[in-house]
Amino acid sequence: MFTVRVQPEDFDLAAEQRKLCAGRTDIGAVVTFTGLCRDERGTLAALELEHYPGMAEEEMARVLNEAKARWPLDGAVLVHRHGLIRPGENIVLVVTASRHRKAAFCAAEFLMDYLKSCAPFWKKEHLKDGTTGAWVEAKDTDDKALEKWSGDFGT
Amino acid sequence: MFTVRVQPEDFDLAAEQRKLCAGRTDIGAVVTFTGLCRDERGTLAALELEHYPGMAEEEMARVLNEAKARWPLDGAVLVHRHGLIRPGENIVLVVTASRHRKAAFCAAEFLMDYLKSCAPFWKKEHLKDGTTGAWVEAKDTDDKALEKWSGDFGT
Amino acid sequence: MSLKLVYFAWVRERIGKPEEHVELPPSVVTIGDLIAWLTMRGEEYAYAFENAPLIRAAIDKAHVKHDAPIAGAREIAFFPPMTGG
Amino acid sequence: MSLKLVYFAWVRERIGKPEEHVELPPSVVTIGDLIAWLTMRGEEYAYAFENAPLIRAAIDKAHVKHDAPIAGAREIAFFPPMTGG
Repeated sequence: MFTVRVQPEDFDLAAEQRKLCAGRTDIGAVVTFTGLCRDERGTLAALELEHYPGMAEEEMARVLNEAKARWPLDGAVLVHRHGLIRPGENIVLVVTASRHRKAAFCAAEFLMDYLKSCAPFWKKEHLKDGTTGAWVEAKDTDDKALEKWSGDFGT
Repeated sequence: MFTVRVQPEDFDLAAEQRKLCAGRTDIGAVVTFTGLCRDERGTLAALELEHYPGMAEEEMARVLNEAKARWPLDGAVLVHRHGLIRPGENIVLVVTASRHRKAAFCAAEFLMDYLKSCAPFWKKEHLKDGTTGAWVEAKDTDDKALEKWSGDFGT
Repeated sequence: MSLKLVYFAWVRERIGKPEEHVELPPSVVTIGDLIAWLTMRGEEYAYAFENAPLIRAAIDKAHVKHDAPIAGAREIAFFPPMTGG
Repeated sequence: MSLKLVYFAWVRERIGKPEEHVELPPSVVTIGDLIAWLTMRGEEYAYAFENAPLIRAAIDKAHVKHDAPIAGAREIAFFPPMTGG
């Protein structure tokens, strides 16, 4: 089972993993990644996540197909939320299932690196003092994270 | 919060992740790894997991401390089951929480590689025809997986 | 050539609208040409595209570079580098 | 020297017991010496340790190599390569 979703509501990590594994005895490893809204400075009321409807789903499906071509995956789920998300809440979920742990780990990390740099989502800060803060800036390290997938990769 | 447990009963992935993140807004990434009992040939009734009580917990705590020294972790959980485990059931859980996704991914993969090769657990097959099968043999690839952690590592 | 343009994040905020329909002269062949053409339309566009190389573009919901031809496009999007995940 | 020995997995099955207490002569200094001494005790030990380099050992619940001295040990374990996880 391979699924991609963009939604305003929260997701259920355990339910997604259960659905992937239901009735199967050939899956040996499941890796999940949950990205959460952080507030290190204590000034953030919420992040507003804007997205490009249609393209967001298409890009997520594209990177998922890329991961399927690279590793022997038995299932995967990508869920990305949009709208207002408060500190401590979930933003993004990646679940990968495979016979082998190495494939599940590599695919999950690959999917996150690509989601960060290719999926059309943008974060804007809403501050506790009622003002609207800045748009979160893209990080160089996110582009650099892609480089390691351009040559050899683990299997 | 850093926790290590060896137990016969199943674990609750979502509950472990919730406990790690409860009341915190500084965690940006949580990675989980679930290792499951596989039955590719369709002949397995169950795996029997034997362990060395005391040493199993000590080794798990030792590799967890090693991971804490290498990456900026905000929390981690290691749970390993023992006893009879049927195909499709959970065997092992690793949860890592960090500010940054790279640290959470690296630490989770490191912990699994070390658990496989250093934690005193052994698997024996019980077959559907009522006979006792072989002890599962250790894999070369598990020892090789350790090599990549001996030099430089991601942060 | 008639085209739908869509804008996101601070590109949208600077231009002041989420989308619009435009009629393009035949001289506009690539994404880069389109950015140059938009920049001439007013201050809000000049502000949005002031650092043009930074701006990402998509044709019909697929990423493209600035030298991509726009012939046949139905919808072109402009947005800042993405910050999802 | 008096010592508790514990065995796991097929080492335990081959020796036929999970643990025992032994009195060691002073000539037994290292883990390797202990394996050689055990191997002389009977067929079941010879079978368990027939591929001695493969066998892992722990002193007081910490992994050690075969050249590790056993002086001061309270509990020594022997087991096959681990297959957890």
